[in-house]
Formats: sequence, structure tokens, C-alpha cells
Amino acid sequence: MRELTYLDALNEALREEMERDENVFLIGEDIGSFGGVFGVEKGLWEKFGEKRVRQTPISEDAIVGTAVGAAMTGLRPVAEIMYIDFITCCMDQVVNQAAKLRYMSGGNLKMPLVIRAQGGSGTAEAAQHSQSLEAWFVHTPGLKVVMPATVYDAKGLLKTAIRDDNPVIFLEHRLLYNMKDNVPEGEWTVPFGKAEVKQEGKDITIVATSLMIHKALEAAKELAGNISIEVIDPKTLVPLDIDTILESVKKTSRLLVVHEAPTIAGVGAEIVRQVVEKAFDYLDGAPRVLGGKSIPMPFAPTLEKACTPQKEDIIKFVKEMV
Amino acid sequence: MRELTYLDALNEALREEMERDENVFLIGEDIGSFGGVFGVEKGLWEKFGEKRVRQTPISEDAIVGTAVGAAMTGLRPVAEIMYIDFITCCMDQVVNQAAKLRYMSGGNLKMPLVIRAQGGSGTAEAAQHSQSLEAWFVHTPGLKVVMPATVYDAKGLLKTAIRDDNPVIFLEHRLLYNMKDNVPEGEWTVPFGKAEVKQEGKDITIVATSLMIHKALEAAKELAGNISIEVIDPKTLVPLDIDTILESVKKTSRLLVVHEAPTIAGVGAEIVRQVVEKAFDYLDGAPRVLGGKSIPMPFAPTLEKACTPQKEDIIKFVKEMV
Amino acid sequence: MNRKKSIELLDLMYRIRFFEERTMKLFREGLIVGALHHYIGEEAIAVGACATAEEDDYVVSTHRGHGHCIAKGADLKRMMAELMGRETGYSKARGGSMHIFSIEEGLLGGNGIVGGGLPIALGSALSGQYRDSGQVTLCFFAEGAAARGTFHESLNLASLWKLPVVYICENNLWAATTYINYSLPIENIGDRASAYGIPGKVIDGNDVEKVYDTVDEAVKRARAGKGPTLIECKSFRHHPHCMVIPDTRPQDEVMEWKKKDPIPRFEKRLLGKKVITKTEMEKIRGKVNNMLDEAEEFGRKSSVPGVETVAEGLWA
Amino acid sequence: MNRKKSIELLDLMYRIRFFEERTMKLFREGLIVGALHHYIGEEAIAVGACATAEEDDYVVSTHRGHGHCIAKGADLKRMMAELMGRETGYSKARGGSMHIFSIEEGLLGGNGIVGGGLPIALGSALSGQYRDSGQVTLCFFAEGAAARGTFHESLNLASLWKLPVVYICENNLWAATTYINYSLPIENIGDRASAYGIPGKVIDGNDVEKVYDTVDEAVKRARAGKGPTLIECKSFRHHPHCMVIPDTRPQDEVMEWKKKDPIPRFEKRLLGKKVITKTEMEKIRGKVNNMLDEAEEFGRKSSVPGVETVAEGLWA
Ligand SMILES: Cc1ncc(C[n+]2csc(CCOP(=O)(O)OP(=O)(O)O)c2C)c(N)n1
Ligand SMILES: Cc1ncc(C[n+]2csc(CCOP(=O)(O)OP(=O)(O)O)c2C)c(N)n1
Ligand SMILES: [Mg+2]
Ligand SMILES: [Mg+2]
Repeated sequence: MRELTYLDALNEALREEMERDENVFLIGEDIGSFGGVFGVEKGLWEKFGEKRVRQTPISEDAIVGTAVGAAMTGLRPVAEIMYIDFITCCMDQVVNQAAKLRYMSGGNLKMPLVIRAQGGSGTAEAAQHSQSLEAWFVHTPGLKVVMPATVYDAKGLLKTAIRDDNPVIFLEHRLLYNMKDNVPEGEWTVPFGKAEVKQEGKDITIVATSLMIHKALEAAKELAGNISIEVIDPKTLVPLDIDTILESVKKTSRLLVVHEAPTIAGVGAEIVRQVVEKAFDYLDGAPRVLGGKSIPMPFAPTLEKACTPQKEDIIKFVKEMV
Repeated sequence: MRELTYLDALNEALREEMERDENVFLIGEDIGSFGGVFGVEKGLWEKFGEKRVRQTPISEDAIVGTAVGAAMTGLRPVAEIMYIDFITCCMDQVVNQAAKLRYMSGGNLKMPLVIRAQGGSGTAEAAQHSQSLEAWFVHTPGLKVVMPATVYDAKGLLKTAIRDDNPVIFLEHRLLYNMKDNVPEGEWTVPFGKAEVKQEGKDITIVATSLMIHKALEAAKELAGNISIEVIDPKTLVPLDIDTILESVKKTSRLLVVHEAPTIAGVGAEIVRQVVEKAFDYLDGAPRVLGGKSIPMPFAPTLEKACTPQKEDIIKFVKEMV
Repeated sequence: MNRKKSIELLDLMYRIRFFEERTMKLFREGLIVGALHHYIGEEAIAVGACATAEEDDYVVSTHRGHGHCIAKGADLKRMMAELMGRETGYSKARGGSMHIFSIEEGLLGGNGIVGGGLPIALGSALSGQYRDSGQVTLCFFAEGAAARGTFHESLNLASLWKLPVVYICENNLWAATTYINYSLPIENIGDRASAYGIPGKVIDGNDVEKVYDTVDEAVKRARAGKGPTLIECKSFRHHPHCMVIPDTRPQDEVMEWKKKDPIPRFEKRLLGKKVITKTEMEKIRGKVNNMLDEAEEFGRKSSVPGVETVAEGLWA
Repeated sequence: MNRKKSIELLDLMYRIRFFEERTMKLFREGLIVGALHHYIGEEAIAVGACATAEEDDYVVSTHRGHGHCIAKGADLKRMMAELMGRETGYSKARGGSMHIFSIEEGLLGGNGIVGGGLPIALGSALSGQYRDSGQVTLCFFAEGAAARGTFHESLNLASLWKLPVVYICENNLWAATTYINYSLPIENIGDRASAYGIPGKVIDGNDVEKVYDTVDEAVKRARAGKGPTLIECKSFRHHPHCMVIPDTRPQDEVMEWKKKDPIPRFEKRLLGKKVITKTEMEKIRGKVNNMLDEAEEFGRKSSVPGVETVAEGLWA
């Protein structure tokens, strides 16, 4: 075991996959000698050279388009969109091309493509740099959607994503980049579609994504002794391991979903939909979603905080629900 | 009363609003002398001239950007995106600009902007011309989202949209364009945030949007005598008239939401979320969503049909639920 | 151009023309549905351009893509079956007219999104460059697409990276019902090449040999690692935008362009140069017609895909 | 340029420079948070350009927008309060550094999306044209944005519609950590004007008078209904991309450009022409410093917005 940051873990995953398979290459802005604005690609340009670490102009459509065309023709691109907010500049390539071409070709082609981006709020960068857009991609047939919450998962899921023959939207959270954890040496992968019970409990199930896993765990810790909370990280939203969630809800009879994206029409609503459909009779009370407010993320840190679920909000919800 | 098509109704709304307010102008592709590829703008170029009916190149970012900049500075643009699928080519302008600028400006500016588009499937145009993307916009703070299902509402809601000082995503369904109905002479508007009970019933509530209202009404007709179905058209998804839905569910104890967009992370899930949160104790069974399959829309008409809710599917669901 | 090549090109032009005419007939009969954009009048571009390509070169096509597929060597049967919504079609009836893919034959698909193919062509070009395989990408798009941002991002990046791609702009003057003076503030799209520091050509797109020669030079340049070229081919479509939109173009404009029809023009040249005789020409036409009878028959006899297969082909 | 105007420009350049220096200090003190992009080194562009504008002309700005706001006449107090996240800020602390709007003063906001402002400028320009009000839009963007598709769509449409907009490209050679040779395959962005059939200029962006004269001509042209101009101003930012990214540029490049600092250069010219004395200059600097003390004080004393107000300003 050794200590790694989430950032290191991503970096290691990229390095190992590039070593393993020479068809893997990186494309994105500022990923060359600087190693990415957050440092995810640190050292890779030096190691693999310009052929495989391709720094682009500010041309998101071209970045994802290049990745799509390359993936169709035998390469395995990992594209970086610097902030998930900027994926709005290339949604056609993501949604109409990457997601659909394999099916539209009758399975004639493969699309082994990863689009990495980081998102979320918490750095006072305001509405155009603070979004969590996973619900859009979950709603779009043909995309897999991944949200690693831990150092271990960051590495293991990214490796799985790169080896997948389908387009994967890989969503990091920039507040997690410096999070450290002890993880094994050597290589590991984390499977898609397998949720993890982060903490067992019996009074209520909390399903949380990305950064919110950590807030949920803090809340669970604070309530420990009074309320026993089961915390589940789905890790991948497509495919979604609904079975693990259902199993938990059948035990606890209560469900709270926590995510940073706005509550309205977010992924939480989808999880609630599936749970009520499949475990209605097990529920002792209404499942709820604690998500962000439906407000463009304000700049001022106090307002920003007020728009995003905090540990205190989770505790409040749990107390109301149990 | 006189007979109008949905298309005529839209056309009339545009004409009347342009007559009423000279700041209203239209912008989009093929909307000049041809009057729009579906004919919504028929005759308007002749009547109002090139200044107010602005035919553009194929430049969706420029179309919506022009509308955003014009709306900020005193005009009232109505932009047409020919197929909602093409809004992927200008999501930044829609989501990061139109939706957010007013809030980001601290309320310093107004954004009286309508983006019209038509969507849905049923014409064998395949995956890039058959989407229903309303969930994305409902999930995006700052946008109003409107889906007229009738001739009357098409006109009345479009007029309301044009008079609204906020950005409105106005989603038509091309299979409705030729639908005829008897509607009054003269002008009317239809308010946002006011659902309509299209048919009263007591056994189950169906909330359906756009074209699906008509399928739901057909299903209700077919089941009449056996199962009494209440059919509700929310008309606007933002703002959503959840009260009317709740009232109905409290009466029927059962909820089915029907929409054409994929079930997964669709608007149906959101309606279910709100209903279980606010009326859990009134429910006699799990609320469900009948939406499209999570598959890029196939070209072949049989497959296309299999991906989209049909009257028979609604009947099947209702029978399972009641 | 030698005799064999010339005849091959003529043959391919017939195939496209007759294929399109056949699809019109089948559309009217209700056997083809959906969006159908015909290439009639523009055959010289696809045929001249694709004739310069090797089998493993890539073609990125458009909504008006039948011509590109046929010129690149696609099987008429499987194309027709696709348009007719049969499971034997290239895309198993998932794609239809605008989405005929055949990765093995280098066909990277049409595209329902105008300008949507331009960024994809960057990727296939990069792929060839990456493997050092010499593969070139021919990227077709039309003058309407030249107004999209993707045109700019693509040509800029292709030039920066010296990607082996040839941009072939099919300027048929109209984008749906929009005349070019509503979309282009300058004379020639080809002149935009200078904004990217690449060669730009503006040529008669109804002259198949001219297209061949110009694209050939660009392909050689691309293969030699010297980067992209932008080639604007002036042409015209004889029919309305698609089957469900009436013609809005001045009839005399249409008539003028029909006089410049690339097929009779090429026939005349070949007859004049005695490369071919009228009888030989008739024979080729007959053969192509037979091929289309077979293609139609193949489509008619093929099954529509079963509803139970609907999810097949989604995930790899 | 007359004496009064010259001094006004110098004054504005000081304001920008000192404002930026002050925000750096406040950032280090933790009183300003978030993304902070400084304009130091590029003052001549905003000041020269905005000096040609009328009060009711529009300015579309960028992520590096403080200079544009100040040059257009924004109040330093309300700007500083915005950056400090106070409710007295231009955008009531909803926007922050990248989103300072003041519709009354013609400030249509910065933009967190590179290239996101270009299409918006079409709209404000159209607005002026529509009302026949003579209002012109100055659209700022930098060389990084010139690679985005929005650049192309915007210049194309502006030219087609002869919109009253002046495109001012602030080429500071670097986009975050990306040098221009990674984004531009030609020498000058200004040369791309020909692709749109509009005038293009490439000028020294550190020469405030040159900027003034060039933009002035373009503004007059726009006001006369003759359409857009593209002006590339070569310049350099003295500091790293933003407060949280270290400098990656060769230090000798930075040193070379600091020698071309537009402020001492303009001071020297004014002193040489005896338009101003050193004492007068000192006085202006003192005044500007006082203004910034006041602005800082105003920010410090203003309240942060109450959490209960968070939804205010969303819906009209
Ligand atoms: C992004 C986008 N906008 C609009 C359309 C609708 N549309 C389909 S074809 C077409 C005209 C295309 O014109 P052009 O590029 O000149 O090609 P042509 O049909 O003339 O071959 C339009 C506007 C689309 N498919 N995609
Ligand atoms: C569409 C988009 N892509 C990427 C970014 C991240 N980003 C912010 S500023 C910047 C560099 C901008 O360079 P340039 O346009 O030259 O402006 P400068 O900072 O040099 O003034 C980048 C890449 C963004 N904000 N928007
Ligand atoms: Mg055309
Ligand atoms: Mg720059």
C-alpha cells in the first residue's frame, strides 16, 4: 500500500493504459508539457511524446470529433474536456455522433472512446464553471456514465473505461483531486455496473455520487449511534447497479439520494423512479432526493454553498425521513 | 370557431405577436420566402420583410447567440432550431448563456427569448432527427420549457412564451403539425404553469406530454367503462403545475407518466419524484413511467415504433397498474 | 486517364444516377420512407474524388451520401436494403439513407447533422497518420455546412497537425431552400483555405476528370504528409432538397444546370475521344440497370428486422 | 488625438493597471476568490478601443474582462465589490470576475466560455441595426478563441448582414499554457478577414493611439452601415493565465514584452510631446490610487449577499 491522490490515480491509470496499448492516446487542451490545468496528465507528454499526448487549440467540437473518428477506425482516444460545462460546445459530437454511431451502423463499428471532464462547484468559479451534467448523459442512449468518488475507483474505473468498447463519459470532481488514500501497488480495475456499500446501516439508505459520498459518510458518522445509515456509491450511472440499491432499500425501507446536480430532473429522480417501481411495498416512507438548487451556480461562496447539498442538509433530511 | 391546424396556430401566434410588438423578430434556417421547412413561418417573410424574418446560414450557435444578444438589448427574438436534435450544435448558447446570463448579471438584464424547435419520432428519420430532449432543459436552471399538445395550446402558449421575459424552450411535435381543431377567433393566451385535466377519471392518473396526450386519450377511450382514467397535460414542464397532478393522484391513488423521451432520467422520473415526495401516503401502488426505450431511434418504422410508447403500451401499463 | 479508368468512372456515375432514380421510384411506391436526399447532378464529384482513393482510405459522407458510398465501392444491394429498412442493409435498418456505414470498405457513414462529419474526419485522418499507414480521408460536405463552426475548427486543426485529409466541398448553390448568397459573403469557399494556410482549389464539379485530377493531387499531398487541401466543386442538384420539400429554385437556373449534366458531358467526351462506343455505353447502362433490378429485388425479398432485435447493435 | 483625450486614455490605463494590482493583493489576502484573470500588459487595447465608443455602444467581453469594463467607464467600486463577492457588486455577487454586466453602460458581460461572447455580439449588433440607433458593438476575444467554431459562424453572419460590430482580437500569444503555434497554423488572425469578405487589420496592440485610430475607423465604418471589421492586436499579458496557474512561458519572452509595456510607452510619448508633465502624471496616479483605496474600502464594507436572497435575479 502507498498513498496516492485522486489526481495521481488518474495519472497512473492513463500512464498504465498507454503503456499497455499503443492505440490509447490523449487529446485535449493544455495537456502537453503543462500536463493539464489540473495536472492529470503530468509527465505523460514527456514520456509518450506529442503523438500520443495531443494538445489542441480551444476547439471542443474538434477534440471530440477527432476522438470519435479515431475510435471508429481503431484507436482508443481519451479526450479531456477541461470543465464539463464546456461539453456544451460539442454536444453534437457527444450525443449525435459518439453515442449513436455504433447503433446507427448496425453494430458495424466500435466506439472505444473516453471523454473525461471534471465538474462540480466549490471553487467560486460561478455558473459557467460549476455544473454537474451527468443526468444529460444518463438520459442519452449509447453512453456509459462514470463518477469515481475515491482514489481507488478513480484509477480502477478509468482503466475499465479505457478498455471498454463503448463511449464513456468519465466525470471527475475537482474538489477530489487532492484527496489522498492508501491504495495497493500494481494494477487493478473496477468493474462498471457494480455499486459499493460504503457503509452498512439499517435505518435508511443513502445513495450518493462523487463528492457527495464523502458528505454522506460524514453525515452518517455524525448520526452514528442514533441513526444507522447505509451509504451506497453506484460508481457508474450507466450501467446502474440497481440491484444493490434495491437490496439495501428492502432492508432499510428508506431511500435518500444525494447529488450535487440540481434535484429537478436529476439522476436522483431516476433512482427514485426505479426504486419505487421495483420496491414500492418495501418503502416505509417517501424516498427523497437532496440535490442542488435549480439556480445557476452563484459566484459568492456563501450563495454557492447554499445551492449545493452540505453535510448539514443531509442530516436534516435524514432526521426528517427516519 | 373555425378549424385550424397546429401549424396554422403557430403561424398565427407569430403573426399576431409580430404585429403587436415590433421588437419581436424571427431567426432561423429556411424561414424566409419558403416559410420554414414545415411551413410554420409561411407568409411572414412576405408580410414583415427581411428585417424581421431573418433567414440564416446553417449556424446554430450564431442563431441562438444572435437571439441571446438581441434579447439582452431590448428585442424579443423567436429563434427556430429546425430539429431539436440540432440544438446540440449550440448548447453553450442555450445553457451557459441564455439560461444563466440574467442570474449571473444579478438581474441586471432580461432575456425575453423563445427557442422553438420540433422533435419526436415517427417519420423514419433515424436517431439524429428523432429525439425528445426536454429533460435536459428541465434540468437546466433558468429555462422555461413548454410542450403544446393541441392547436389551442400551440397558439396560446407560443404567445405567452413570446411575452415572457425569460428564455423559453418551446417544443413542438412534427406529427402534430397537421392536426386540426376548432378554435376561437381572435386572440387568446394560455398561461404557463397551469396543467389541464383533459379527461376526468378516478382509477388512475396519466400525465402525458405532447403527442402522448393523444395516445393517452385514445387509451382512455378504449378502456372507458372498465377503467376510468384521468388524463392530465402539464403543458409547461418549467414551471410545472405539480398541484393539479397531486390533486388528481390523491383522488386516483395511481400515477402513470407517459412521454416519448427515454424513460431513463426523463421528465417522468422527475414527476414521479415529486409525487412520491408529496403524496406518498395517497399512493396505492408504485407510480410508473412509460417512456421511450434507451436506444438511439432506429430508422426502420417497425423498430421505431417499438422504441416509442404506443396506445397498446399505455393500455398494458394501465391494466398492470390498476 | 486510361481507358479502363474512364469506363470505370462512367460506370460508377451510371450506378449513382440509376440508383437514385430507383430510390425515387421506390419512395413513391412507399417502399422507402424517411428522409431521402438525391445526388443526381453531382455524380462527377463523388466518382472523380473516390477514384483517387485506395480501398483502405476513408470517406466521411453527408446526408446526401449515396453517391459517396457507391463511388467508394459499396454494394448496391446492401445499400438498397438499408434504404428499404431491411435487416440485410448495411446498417441493419438502424441507420437508413443518411447512415450507411461500412468500416471495412472505409465508409464512415453519412451524417444527419450538417457539418457533423467534418470533425469526425479529423479522427480518421489522425488514425491513418498515427499508424503511418498512408490512409487518407476524403471528407465530403456541402456549401451549407461551410457556415458551421465545425468547418473552422476542423480545417484549423487539420492544418496544424498536417492531417491526411482532403476536404471536398460540394457547392450545389442551395442548402435546402436557402440560396448561397444567404450563407456565404464571398465568392468561393475554396478561397477560405488561406485562413488555414492550406491549398485551396475552386473547380468545375461537373467535370469528372477535373475532379479526379484535383483530388488526386491533394490525396498525394496528404499521403506525403503535407497536410490537407480544400477543394470546392461547383455543381448543382437536379432535384429538390429531398423528397418531401418542393423545388423552390428558379426553373431556368435548374434548366441551365441540367444542360451541364456531368454524365452526358463525360459520355460525349469519351465518345469524342473514341474511348467508348455508343453500344458499349448501352451495354454498361444495361448492366447497371440489371444490378439495380437485383438490388431492388434483394431489398424486397429481405426481411424487415424483428422487433425483438431492436437493442442489437447498441453496446459493443 | 487632443490633449484631453490623451490624458483620459492614460488615466484609464492606470485605472486598469492599478485595479488589477489591487485585485492581486486582495486575492492573496483571501478577499477575492475564484478565477481571476489579469489584463496587465494589454491595457492599450481596451482603452484604445473603448475610447472610440459612445456611451450607448455595446461591449462584449471575455474571461479577462476587467480592462474592457473599466475602459467602457464602469465604476471601480461596484466592480471591486463584485470581485469581492459583495451584494453591492455589479452582478450582486452572482457573477464574479468573469461576469460583470451593466446593461445601462453597454457592458454585456464577460464570459466564462472562451468564444462564447462572439455569437452574443451578433445579437447586440443586430439590435442596434434593427433600431437604426447607430449603436456599435465592440466584441473582444483573444487568439485562443479564434480557434472556436463560434468565431467562424459569427464573422460569417456579421459580414452577410453587415452588422455594426468590430471584432477585436487580443492576441497575447498564449491561451492558458498553450502557445499560439499550437492553435494557429498561419501568421495572423487578422488575415482571416478575407475568408469573410471584411477588412482585416493586424496592429501593435501595445500602442494605444494605433489601437484608437484603427478601431475608430472600424467603428465609423460599422456606424455607416458598412459592416464588421476584424482587428488583431498583438500584445502580451505580463502575468500567468490566472492566479492559480503558474507561469509556463519562457522568462526571456516575458521580459522582452515587459519592455514593450504599453503604459510607460504611452507616458514617454506624452512626455516627449509635452502633452503632460511628470507631476501631472503623478497626480493622476495618485488619484487613481485613491479611487482604488475607496473601491477596496467599499468592497470591504459591503455585505456579502444573504443566503435567503439566493434565488433573487433568476426569473424576470
Ligand atoms: C446542424 C444542422 N442544421 C440543420 C440541418 C437541416 N438540414 C439538413 S440538410 C440541410 C441543407 C444542407 O445544405 P448543404 O450543406 O448545402 O448540403 P446539400 O443538401 O446542398 O447537399 C439542412 C439545413 C441539419 N441536418 N443539421
Ligand atoms: C470553451 C472553453 N474551452 C476552454 C476553456 C478554458 N479556458 C479558459 S481561458 C482559456 C485560455 C483562453 O485563451 P485566449 O482566448 O487566448 O485568452 P487569454 O486568456 O489569452 O486572454 C481556456 C482554455 C473555456 N473557458 N471555455
Ligand atoms: Mg448545398
Ligand atoms: Mg491568449
